[in-house]
Formats: sequence, C-alpha cells, structure tokens
Amino acid sequence: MTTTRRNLLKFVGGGAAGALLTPAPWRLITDTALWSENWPGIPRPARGEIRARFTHCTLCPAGCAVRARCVNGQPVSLTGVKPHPISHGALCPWGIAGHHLPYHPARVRQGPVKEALAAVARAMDQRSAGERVAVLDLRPGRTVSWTYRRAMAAIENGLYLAPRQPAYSIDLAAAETVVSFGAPLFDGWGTPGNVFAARGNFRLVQIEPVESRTAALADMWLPIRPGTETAMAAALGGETTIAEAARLTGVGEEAIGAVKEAAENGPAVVLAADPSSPLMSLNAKLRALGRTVVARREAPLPEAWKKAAPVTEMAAAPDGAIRVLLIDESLPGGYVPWQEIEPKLAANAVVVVFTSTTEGYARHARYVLPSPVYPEAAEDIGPAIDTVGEVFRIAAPLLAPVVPVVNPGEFVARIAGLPQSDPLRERADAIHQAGRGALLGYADGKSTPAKEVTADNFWKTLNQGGCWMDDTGKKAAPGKLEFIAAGEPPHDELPLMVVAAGGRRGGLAPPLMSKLERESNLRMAANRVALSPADARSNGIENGGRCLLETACGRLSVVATIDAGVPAGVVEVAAGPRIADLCGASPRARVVRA
Amino acid sequence: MFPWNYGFVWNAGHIIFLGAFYAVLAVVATTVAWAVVRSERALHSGEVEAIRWHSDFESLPCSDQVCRHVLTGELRERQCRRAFCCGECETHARLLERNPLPRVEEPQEEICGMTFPLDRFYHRGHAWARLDRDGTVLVGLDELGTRLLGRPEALRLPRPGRRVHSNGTAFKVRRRNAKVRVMCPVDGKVVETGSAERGWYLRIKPDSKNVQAFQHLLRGAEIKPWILREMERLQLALTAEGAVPALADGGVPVADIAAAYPTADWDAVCGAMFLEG
Amino acid sequence: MLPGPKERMRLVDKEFIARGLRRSSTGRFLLWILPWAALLVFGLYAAALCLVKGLNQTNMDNRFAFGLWIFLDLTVIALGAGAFFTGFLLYILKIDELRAVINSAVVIGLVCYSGAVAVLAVDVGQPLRAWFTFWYPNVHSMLTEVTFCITCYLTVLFIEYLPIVLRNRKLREVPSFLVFEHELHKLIYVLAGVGTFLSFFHQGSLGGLYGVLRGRPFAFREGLAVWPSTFFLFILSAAAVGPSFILLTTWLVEKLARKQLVRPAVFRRLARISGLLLAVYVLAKAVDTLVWINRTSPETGFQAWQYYSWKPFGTWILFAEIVLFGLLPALVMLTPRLRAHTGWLVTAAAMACCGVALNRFVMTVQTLALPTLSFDPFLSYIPSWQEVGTFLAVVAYGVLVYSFSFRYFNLFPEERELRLEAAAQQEEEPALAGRY
Amino acid sequence: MTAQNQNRRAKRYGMSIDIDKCNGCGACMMACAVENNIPPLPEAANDRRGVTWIRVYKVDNHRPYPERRIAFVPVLCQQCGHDTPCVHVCPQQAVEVDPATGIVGQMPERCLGCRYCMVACPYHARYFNWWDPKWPAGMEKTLNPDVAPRMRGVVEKCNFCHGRWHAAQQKAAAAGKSEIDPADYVPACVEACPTGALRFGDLNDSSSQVAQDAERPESFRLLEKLGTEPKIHYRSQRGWVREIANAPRPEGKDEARG
Amino acid sequence: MIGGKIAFASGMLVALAGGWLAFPRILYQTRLQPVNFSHKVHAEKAGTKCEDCHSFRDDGTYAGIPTLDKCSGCHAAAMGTTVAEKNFIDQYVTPNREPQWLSYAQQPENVYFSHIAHVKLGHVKCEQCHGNEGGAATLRPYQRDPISGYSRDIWGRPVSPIGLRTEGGMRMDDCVDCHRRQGLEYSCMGCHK
Repeated sequence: MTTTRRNLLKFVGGGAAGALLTPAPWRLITDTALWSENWPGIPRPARGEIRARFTHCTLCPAGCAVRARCVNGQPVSLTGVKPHPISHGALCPWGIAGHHLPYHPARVRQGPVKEALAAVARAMDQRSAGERVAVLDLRPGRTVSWTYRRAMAAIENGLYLAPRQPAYSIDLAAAETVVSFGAPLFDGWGTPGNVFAARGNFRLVQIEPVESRTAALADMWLPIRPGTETAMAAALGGETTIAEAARLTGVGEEAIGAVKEAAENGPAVVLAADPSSPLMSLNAKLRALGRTVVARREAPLPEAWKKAAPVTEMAAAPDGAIRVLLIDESLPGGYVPWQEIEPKLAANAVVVVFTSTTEGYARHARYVLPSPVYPEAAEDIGPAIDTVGEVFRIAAPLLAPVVPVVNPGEFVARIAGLPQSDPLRERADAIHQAGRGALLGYADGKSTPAKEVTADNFWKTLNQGGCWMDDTGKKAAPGKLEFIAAGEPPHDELPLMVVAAGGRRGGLAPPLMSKLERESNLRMAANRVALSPADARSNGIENGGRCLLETACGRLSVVATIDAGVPAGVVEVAAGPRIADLCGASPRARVVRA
Repeated sequence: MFPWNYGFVWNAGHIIFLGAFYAVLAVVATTVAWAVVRSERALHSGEVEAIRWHSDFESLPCSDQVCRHVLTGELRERQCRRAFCCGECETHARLLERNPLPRVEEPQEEICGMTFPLDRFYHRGHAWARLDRDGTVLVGLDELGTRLLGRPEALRLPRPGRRVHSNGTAFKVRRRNAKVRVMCPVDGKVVETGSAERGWYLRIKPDSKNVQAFQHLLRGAEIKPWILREMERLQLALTAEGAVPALADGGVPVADIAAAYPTADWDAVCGAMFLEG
Repeated sequence: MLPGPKERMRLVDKEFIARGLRRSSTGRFLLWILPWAALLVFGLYAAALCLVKGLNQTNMDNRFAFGLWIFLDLTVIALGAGAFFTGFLLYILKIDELRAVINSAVVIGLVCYSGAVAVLAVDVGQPLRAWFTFWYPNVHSMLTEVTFCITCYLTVLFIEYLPIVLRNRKLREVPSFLVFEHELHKLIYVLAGVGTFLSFFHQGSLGGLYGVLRGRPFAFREGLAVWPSTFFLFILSAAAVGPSFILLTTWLVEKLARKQLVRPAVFRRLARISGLLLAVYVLAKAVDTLVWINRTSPETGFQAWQYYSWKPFGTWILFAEIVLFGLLPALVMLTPRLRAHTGWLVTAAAMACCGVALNRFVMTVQTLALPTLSFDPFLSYIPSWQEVGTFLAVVAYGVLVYSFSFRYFNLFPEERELRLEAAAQQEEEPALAGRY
Repeated sequence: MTAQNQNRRAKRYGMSIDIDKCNGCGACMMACAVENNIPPLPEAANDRRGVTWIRVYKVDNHRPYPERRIAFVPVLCQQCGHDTPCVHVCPQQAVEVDPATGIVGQMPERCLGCRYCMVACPYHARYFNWWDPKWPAGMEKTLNPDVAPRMRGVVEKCNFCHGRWHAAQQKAAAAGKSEIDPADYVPACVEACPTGALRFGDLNDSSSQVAQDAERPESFRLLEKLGTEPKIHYRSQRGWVREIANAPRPEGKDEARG
Repeated sequence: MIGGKIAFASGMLVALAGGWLAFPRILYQTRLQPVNFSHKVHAEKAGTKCEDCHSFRDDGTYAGIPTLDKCSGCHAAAMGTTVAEKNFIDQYVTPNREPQWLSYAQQPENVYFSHIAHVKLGHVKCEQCHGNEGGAATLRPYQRDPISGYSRDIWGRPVSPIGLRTEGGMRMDDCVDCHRRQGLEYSCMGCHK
C-alpha cells in the first residue's frame, strides 16, 4: 500500500522532472504571456486601403470643411481642410470626434414611423378650422428649411416656425476692436478657424461676469456685475455717463473709458451672446453697420421655391392652435424652451420630433423618429454668423446610416404632397445657373469659376468635397435690425443669475467628450453647475457634491463645482436642452443641497 | 537573463548583476544537492540509526546529556558532546586509567526496591546487555524500564538475522500512549528473540566482543548513582508531565508506574526516560 | 472497538505533535483556526476579483499608482527581516542564545516574504508577464533588484524551513527525511550567509525604489554609487526592527499559548541588539534628513518645508518617525533597568515596529500624495475593500502557517527544557502543575 | 549607434506650446484620443483614472475674483532627454528612449503594469489601463489601424503619435528616401490645435520653428530644475503663468475645479 | 527501493516523450486554405511575378493578398481543366464571394511592418522572408498557435524542427537577426506600434 503510494509519488516526481527538460512548460508560459496581448476584450482595428474623403461638419452652423481619413471607406479620423478660406483647417473638439456619433450608445435607434405618419394624416384632416400644422426648424437657412417652407405653404394653415435668425453677419476681418458682451468668441461663436485667423487684427474686449475661455484670452476682460450689460452698453453708446456705468457695472471708469474710445475710433463691432439681443443696436451708434456688421446673404434659390411659407417665431404663433407639430432636431441648433412651445399646442396635438438624442424634445414629443446624424446625413449648411459672402456647401454622407432612419425633409414633403425631388441638387443647379462665384475643390485645392464647370461636375465636386463661394458682391448694411427686448421677469427670491458656459451644444456629444468632461474636468459636464466659493459656502455645498438647481420653471439635480472664477451671485451652467427648459425663460435660479 | 535575450548587452551592469544572481543560485543549488548526495550516502551506508540517535541526543535537555563521570562524582559538571559514545572519548579513557572503577562485592545493587544485577552492562536508555558464554549477547530491559512500561500493550521485536546497532533501535514497545524505542546496547545481528516472560528480548551475535564494543555502557559502581539520578529524572518528568508526585519520599516505585500515574502524559515520561528526542 | 472519526482525528493530530510539548486540544485548535480560515477565504475572493476583473477593483489611480499594497509589502518585508538577521547573528556571528528563536524567526520570515510576493502578484496589471522581469531585466532598476533578491531569498527561506518541517515527530520516522534534515541542517550556515547577502540587497533596494525617484523630490536622495541613502537606511531600519518583531511575536505567542517559550535572557539580548541598531539608524536618519532638507531638496527646486505644509502631513510626522518611534524605543531598549521589565521591552519593540511602518508609509504614500507640478492638488486615497481584503488574506495566511508550525513543529527548542525546569521548581513547593 | 544611424542624423523631436494662445478647447485631447485608439472610459472613471495622453490643465494665479486670471496648460509626456525618470526604473526594459528620434517609447506588450514608472514621473503624464479597452458597439470600426489598442493592465503615454512617424517613414520609403519630410510627421494634437498654440519639430534642427521657440526669453520648461531635460517648451508673456514651471507653493492651495 | 527508481524513471520517460514528440504536434491547430491555389502554376503558366498580384498601393502601403476581382480578371470562366479552378469559380467567382485566405505572414497587431521599406530601401527579396512560397505547387496548411493566436510562421522558435522551415522566416527573431546583420538595430518603437 504505502510502497505503491510512494511509487506513485515518485512517478509524478519523475514526470515533473522530465517535463522541465522538455519545451512544453516553457512554451506554455510564453504563450500565455502572449495571449495577454490579444485576449478577449481588445478590439482589432480593420486594415485596408486608406483614403481621404471630404465633407462638411454639420454639428454647428459653422460648417467647417472636413478631411476624413477613411479605411476601406470607414472614417477613422477627421481633420480640417488646411487651406480653406473660411474654416482655415480648424475643427472643434466635437467636430474632431464627429465620426463616432453614429455609434453613440445613447442614440435614438428606432421609432414608430408608420404610426407617426398615420397619426399626422389623421390629425391633419380631423383638425378644425384655424388649427395649424407646423414645422419647427431648429437650424433655419438650410435647403431643407426651404422644403419645409414650401411644404407649409402647400398645406393650408401651414406654419413654419424657426428661432430668430440674425439678418446680419459679422465681418471680423474688417474689425479692429471687438466689444463682446459675453459672446463665446473663442468657444463656439461663428467659425472657429475664421475667428482665430482674424484674431491677429482685432483687439478683443470681453464684457462678462465669468472669466470664460474667451475672457481668458481677451486683450481686456471687464468682469461686469451680472445683469448690468445694458448699463454698460448705454455708457458705450454715450447715453449715460461712464461714472454711472462704473457704479452699476462695478467696472473701473478708466477701463470703460478706454473701451469707449477704442470702440468709437476704429472699425469696431459689438457682439452679444444672443445675436438678437438689443445690445446689438449699439453697433448702429458705433457706425459699424455696413462695415463690420453687414447684410446676411444667402446662396441663390430655384425660382420654383419662391412660393414658401414665411418664417414665424414661436412667440408669434397663435396660442393653442397648433394641431400637428413636426420638430426637426436632427441637427443641434437654437433650442426653443418647451415652456414656450407648450401653450401654442392644441388640445390633442400630435408632436413628432426627428432627432438622434433623447435629451431634447424627445422628452416631450409623442412620436420620436430617429434622424440621421453627422456624418450620415446629406445636408447643406447655411452661412454662419461670421460668413460674409454667399456660400453653399454640402455635408456629403461619409457612411450609410447605421440604424434605420427617417429623413425629416422627405417626411414633411410627403405629408405635404410635394413632388419627389432632390432639393440639394435643384439648389446646386440653381446656383450653377446663376453663374456667379467660384467652386473650390478640396482634393486639389483649386478654385475655378462656377461658370467654367458643367452642372454635373459642379454637383460632383460639391459632393466629393468642395464649396461654392461668392464674396464679390459689395457689402451692404443690413436692413433694420430688430431685437427682442430681453423680457426678464424679476424673481427676487431667486438669488443667483444663470450664466451658460460656452462651448456645449445640444444633440449628441461624441462619447469621447468624456475625456474633457469627466476624465480631465476641462469642460463642464451636462449635469454640472459652477458656483463661487462664497455662494457655495453660504448654501453649505461642497465641491463635487450633489445639489438641486431651482428656477421658476422647476428643479434639476446637478453636481456642484466650486470655482473661484465665478463671481458671487452667479451660477454657471452647462448649456443644453434640459437647462434650456429649466432656465430658458427666467435666467435666475437657486442652488440648494440635495 | 541570457545573452541571447533581447535587451541584453555585455556591460558592467549586466555582468555584475546577473553574475551575482547566478552565483547565488549556484551556491543554493549546490548546498541542497550536496545535502541530498550526503543523505543518499548515509541511507545506503546504514547510518540512519546513528543519525537518529545523534539528532535525538542533540534535542535532549542538557540535564540529560550529562557525562557518566558526573554521575560517579569524578567530575562536578560536564556535558557529553559525543552522544554517549565513550569509546571515542579521550576524557573517559583518561579518567578510567587514573581511577579505575572500584570493585563491587555484591552480585547486584538494590536501589529503591529494584534489583540491578552487576553481571551485565547497562545502556543509559535502560537496556542491559549480558555477554553469554557462547559469545552471544543477551539484551533485556532493566527493572526501572520494565516498571515504566509495565505490561507492554504491544511489542515489536526485530526478526532474527536483522542487524541492530548500538544506540539504534533494539525493539519497540507500546504502553498506553507511549511508543518507546528501546535502544540497543551493542552492534550485531539478532539470532534469537525472547519476551518479557523470559526476562530478555534479544539474543545478539555481537560484531566484536572486545572492551571497545562495551565501552559506552555503564557497569558496576556506576549503576547506583546512575539509577538514583534516573529516579530524580523520573520524578521530574512525572511532575512536568502533570502527575501528582508520589516518590517525594524516595519510596519504592510500584511494579507498574504507568498505572500509578493515570494522569501523566506517559509518552512524554517514557520519551524522557528512554532518551528519545 | 474502532475510534470514531473525531477520535481518529484527535489521535492523528496528537501523533504529529512533538513528544513532551503541550498543545491545546484538537477542538480548541480548530476553533482558533476557523475564523482565520474564513478570513483567508474572504481575502482570496477579493484577490480573485482584482485578478479577474482587473485593478479597477482597487481605489488606486493614475496619481496614486502605488497604494496600500506597496506600503504594507514594504512594512511586512522590513518586519520579516528578523529571519535573515537572526540567522546572521546566530550562524555567522555565533550568538548561540538566539538558537531559541531561530526557527520561529524563519517561519515569520517565510510568512512575511511569501505573503508580500503573493500581494505583488496581484498588484501588477499583467501577472502573466511577471517573468519578463527575469527574462529581460533592466539591471538599473531598483525594482529588478528587489524582484530578483526577494524571489531568491524566498527560495532560501523555503529551504531553511524544510528542516523545521522534517524534524516533525511523525515525518522523521521516514529515514530519508530524517537523514536529509540532518545533512541539510549541517549546511544551514551557508544558506544563512546567502540569505543575509540577499536580504541586505533587497531591503536596500526597497529603499532605493523611492530614493532614486529624481522626479519625486520628496523621496529623492543622494547616495553612494548607484545606491541612494535610503538604500542603507532601509537595511539599517529593517535589521533594527527585525529582532524587535521577533521579540514581539515570541512574547505574543507566549501569551496566547500561556507558556514560557524562551528564557528572558533571549528577550533582553534581542532588545539590546535591536536598540543598538535602532540608535545607529536614528542617527543616520537624522543626518540624512538634514542633508536632504538643506541640499538635496533645494537643488531640485523644492523647499523641504513645503512638503510639510500640506495637512495632515505636518512636521509632526518627522518627529514621530525619528524621535517618538525611533529614539525613544532605542533608549528604552538600551537602558538595562528598563530592559529588565518585559513590559517595557515589548512596548519598545512595538514602538520600533510602528516606527518602521510609519517610515514605509511616509516613503510610499506621502511621496505620492504630495504634488509635484505647481498646479497639482494634494491628493488623498482610501483603499477599496478589495485591497484591504487581499491584504487580510495575507495576514490570515500568516497566522495559519504560524499556528500550524507552532503546533506541529518545534519552533522553540527550549520550550520543553523550560517546562522541566519549571517542574523542578515545583518540587520545592509541590502544587498542581499548571495544565492548559 | 550603428552605421545606418550615423548617416541618418539623429533627431530630437520636441514641442513648443504657446500658453497665451491656448483657449483650452480640448481639441488636442480629442484628436489624441481618436488618433491613438484611446477608448472613452466607463462611468466609473474620474479625472484620476482616465487615459488622456495630452491633458489640458486649467491653472490660475491664486488671486480672488476679479483679480483672478486663468490659463490653460496642455501637459503631455515631456519626453525627458536626460536620465529620463521612467526609463531607468522600468524593471523589464518596457520603456526606452529611441536614439533616432529622442522619443520616450512605452512598449505595451512588454509592460507588466507595475506602475513604477508612473510613480517616477513628476508630470503625471503616464496612464494606466484600469479597464479593458471598451468602445461603444460599432465604434471599434473607427479605430486607427496604425496604432495598436492597448490591453488592460498596462501603462501607456504620449509617444508623439508614433503611428504617424511609421506612416511618414513608409511614405519616405515609397519615395525611396530614408529621411522623412517634416511636413509628413506632425502629432495629432498639433495638427488639431485650432489656435496654433502647439508646434512640433526637431530641436536639433536650429532652423525649425520649435528650436527657435525654445530659445525665446519667455520660454520655459516644467520643473526644469529636476534636470531631466524635457523636450516640451512652454512660453507665455504673463509672469504668473511662467511661475507654473516651479515647484508647488502650498499657500496657493485653492478649490481647483472638479 | 528499486520499485521507486523504476517509477521515477518511467515517469520521467513519459514526460520527455510527451514534451518532445507529442507536444509540438498538439500545440498547433491546422487549418486548410479555402482554395487550393498554386503559386507555381501562376508563376509559370501566367508568368506572373510576385508584385503583379501582391502589389503596393499608390501611397506605398502594401495591398497584401489580392482580392477576388484580381482573380476574376482572368478566371471569369475556367481557363484550365483542374477541379480546383472549377471549384474556385463555382464557389467564389460566380457568387462573387471573397475567399477567406489564411495569411501565414499576418504579423501581430503591435507590429508595424512596412513592406516597401524592406523591398525598396532594403532591397530584400520576397523569398528571403517568405521562403519559396512562389514556387510551391500547393498552399501548405495554415498552422496557428491557439493560445497566443499567432501563425506558426511569425512567432516562436521552432519547438522541434519537424515541419518548419528554418531559413529566413518572419518571426521576430528572424527580423532581429537580419537587422543585426545589417547593423540596423533601432529601438523597439522602430518596428512596434
């Protein structure tokens, strides 16, 4: 018994000793080590032919030209198009990771298309007289916007709603002094490349309470008392004395004096965070109209499109009249707070939203239909606020939609019974016929007069990366600038002034934004607010602590950040639909511990 | 680690570092290997018994390692360093010639009611050896030993023909929880086995009959002081092993001591008395 | 009649316990083992989590790249230094008294080192590649030195542990074991020598680990040749607390087992050695600190006082490390009158151990907590339960190994003799021998 | 240095960063993540567990509002040129300074994740993969084939977009040249910076823009006194910004963002 | 005693046999190529050179194994009479399905290997690394180490010489040997990505 057991042990021992003299154990050790190089969980990048393709970014009205590095046609990285006269090869963080958007885990992936169509049709013929069918276009000035307007014209009682679009554009290159009332000049205003290209020529005076990215790089930052911009403007416009302004705004007299002087002599421009703010009227006093503030020009249109519904602002729409509301949220744009929309809806209104995100109107609409996202959508981008000339550029799709999507334009055209057509192509042909301007191809970087290319090549180039531009026409002063007086009902019981941090857009943010928002705290995440140490202390809020942001319209659970750069009496929030819904109407709030 | 591995360069750093490393490995390996080789050799040259005795002896309390000449009072204090192999001990030889053992008239010693015949040699592990006329050696258990083990519950004797070694195991006895190896006084070959009844356990054909072979055993006048000391040790052991001391008056130990001390850890007691580690 | 399973277990258990050693009953022993076993299982689960799911289970991060584990590894290895140092004193310097604790010291060393290595295996992100360090060593890295020395020394410790195991009453009945043990024990001094050599180096390189960090001026030190001063300080401190820790553990075991295991003289001897070395260490450490404050640190553009202006790591930490847990115990252990009292000895030993632990804490944790860039924040770090659990596994493992060794192997050779002596005294005033 | 290496002049790639131009938009961080296949991290990640080879810090002059001024400082691996802290601590030669380019390279497949190099780095420019690299479903299609994704449990860091260096080498080879055209090798962050705050080039080539930037009086390097010879040269006209080059001043503790 | 020795020896013997003879065979899993393609035929009959099919793109990147359209250029209809060709046309050309070739030379993800640099700058012949693949009448089976996941051609010293060509080769060792011979030893990052 024991001998056999002992012998067994000896056998095993011998086996072990022998095994060590063979390659087996050593090979297995190295193999397992190598296995750790490609064990499950490490994706393999696809290999294949690498080619450059071109398109335009639709994530904001800037529409920067984009050069996409594609492997087997799949974009793997995006950069700007270096020698581009408008975007100058610059891209913003959102644009750089734009090609990730189609795969965003939070993307709207399917929707009740048939039901929506049926419901809309039903509502349309059931509606009583006076009830409206409306399209809300968050990004007016596109070709598809004209489709909407035509559709609304075709439908009786059709209504084309859009956030106000400035009738002017800003010629930064012509300005030597830029007086900005909190306009995020270096953080999402206009076309980044264009702004930085012009940066060398102008002096920037940034007037805003928080030291934003723009203020940090401004030649002069006037940390103004929140809510006293009008007083400052009055002083700069010579309506009140500088002393008065200094008293109200808390900015030193000599500073204001210096700004005033600079603004008066030398081509200057005044910018406001909200392009339709009355502050813009200061430009007239500074004789900027026609020099730095010029009439906005749109690319030519097909004659057939002239029969189009007028642009109505939400405020102007009749209350309780809208029976069918189709919202195009496919591209992030000027978000209209829901509490401005709600009163306009009829009792049993059908609200359909075309979107990719669940953050915006999807929270309110009855039908949420998935829309294509950049770079899936074939779109064109209207001129940005700092684009002086006429321009027409197409965001050619870089890949087929990865989820079944509904094209909002086609949907609207269909319910309006517009004839099947390709509006982009029609527009392109119209522009080509106009025979003005030049066509810039990105692949070769050559610019050729439009009239020298055939209509087909014109269209081809636009789709393969190119844009049509015409800045030959002389700069005209914009028509009468009309502004909405900032109706701010005083909520005195709410101590804090809400200031939106620049940069952040609506719509889906690329997953990689986590690098900037969570992994480095460089930018404010959507669920964060920034408070001054004083306010934080008085409300017993500690850094990174949960708290509630309360306004007249409701409350939202957020994470507090204590930032010595925020003045007392101000809460800095990351702009976004939720915040807009919360603070859109009344920019005063309170922050309390959760 | 090896010159053919990536990143290896013949520079001082590598040579010194890895040199030291391999040196250490070499030393450790050779040490172990050397130990293995030596133990193999020992195993085959049948030194196991000797080694066991030595390592047992080392682990004995110093009080049990005391020299035989301290027992007789010739020396005041001396600890044995030779594992009781007096044959090799020059001190022993010197002392013997200086004052040889006094003759004792009686044929036997009567100590604490135990008789120790003087016609024989006593191993300090309580085995005796008697040289017979036919040149064989009888090996038995002395009376103290007998009384310690009382009536053995098991007895394992080597088969005739087996070799036994002095200080090696002569035979094994189990009593209560005590497993005792009774040590053999002499080297030799077992020719016949006895039993408790016959008063002896082994008849051994010794390798040699000359004095050297019996040098390490106690005899004659040494017996009395030795046994007296053994009684003290016994007493100590009993106390230590948690028995109520009954021999404080130096009275006669009962025939079966084990039975007399049911509480005692008998294994430990016997271990002490039969010089096991 | 056949004994029941319980009874049989008791008998087997008894058979393995050395003759004449008093050990608690099988039941009591099991009772003692059980909680520790449970802790071990829990800890192993935590470690498994870290291995399978990755180190995201811990609370370490890019700024606190080393956490609880490295701190405790360094501490444990410093305390385990008793093994090599006692061996060195006994076999090389022939201080024979220490034979009474050498076995225990070896077991403690083995436990500490194997435990530390086990934790390190969990601590690396790619354990499967751990052997790269041997295959492609960067001989200039202190970590390479540590890895090589610790693995070698661990092997040595296993070999030194072997005789202790083979000396077990039951095992030595196998002739080959008996003989091998005997022969190996004859050569043990060679191993002791090698062990000493190795230990000197890895204790040192553990110090070097931080001393060489030019990028961390708080830890960076100048030194001799390739070795920063921390190299030598670590050796010294480890050698100093090693004996203290042996003293401490031995005392603890005596209390737990409620029996005397070594003579008081051994305690005092250990204390004297420990105190002496500790005194030297404190001196060296003080000098080193002064040089660092006045030269090394300023040369790298860092004013030393800055380090201590981040709460809670004020200058008190320096005081605690050098005076409270350094000088004080050293003095206690060097004063014969205090040394006479076991209470004082144990307290001093404990303080010395705390001192070395604090030193390792400062070296590892404070170094990482302090900012290096002017726009860095001062960081704190709380280990996750998985980290704590993993380390508790090592503690439990240590206790278990030691408990079994103590029960079945003769860790304190003098134990039996001491009992006999105690019995001898009872002869005078006969009383029932204390039974336990 | 081998024969081949001698006739191709050794480069010393470096970067110059104009802090006065940086508006902290984060385009460099995004471009870096896209280029180098760095995944977005799980919810559990915070600003101390993310992988951001180049990380833009928001620094300020520690003054109360409204005197407070901020600046944005992009910090990437400083590519130390003299006893590089991370190189000589790595136990198994997973970190090296490429003699041909001066770039400090990290070999993910050699790294065992001991993180000693991270402890050694004073710039916190090294990052550990605490999680398996995980992309939202489908997004792995957008990975860059020139860069191998790293596995969990290894350290990684900026290597000046080494994939692009390889590509440039290949392009040069296709043209039959062994020297790459400087225009072909520009790291993603530099290419992406919309303000032109980042410049990249060979510091050994005195005619290069970066070499000249490095010579400017307002130019400085982080923790220069450590003597590790970083190859990232910052510059700013603002005095308080240049202060960030020095060791931290405890009295300047403030509630930093996040 | 003796029994023990025998037991020990036999245990050792078993392990040795297993480790040296069985292990190298079971270590690799063998798969067959989808099509029994003959380089030889194409080289001789069609008189094609390697680079005719294994071509470079304009940007210098290496196209690797040609795609189906390259084949169907000639093989739209059967050119020969072989069964292999018929199968190929039926299974792939007609349904226009890309054959899933198994690439012997597929390097690990972390390797950046530039063919053109070796061919154009280094003047390395295809055979030098790929062996006489071009002259082979059939495609040898593709052997893969299931643990490491790498092709037998590109990783690991030969466990035993059986069935593995020793000259040239595409293992890292081969790369390094050649680079050392050329005095071209750069850093790790020179070849790894």
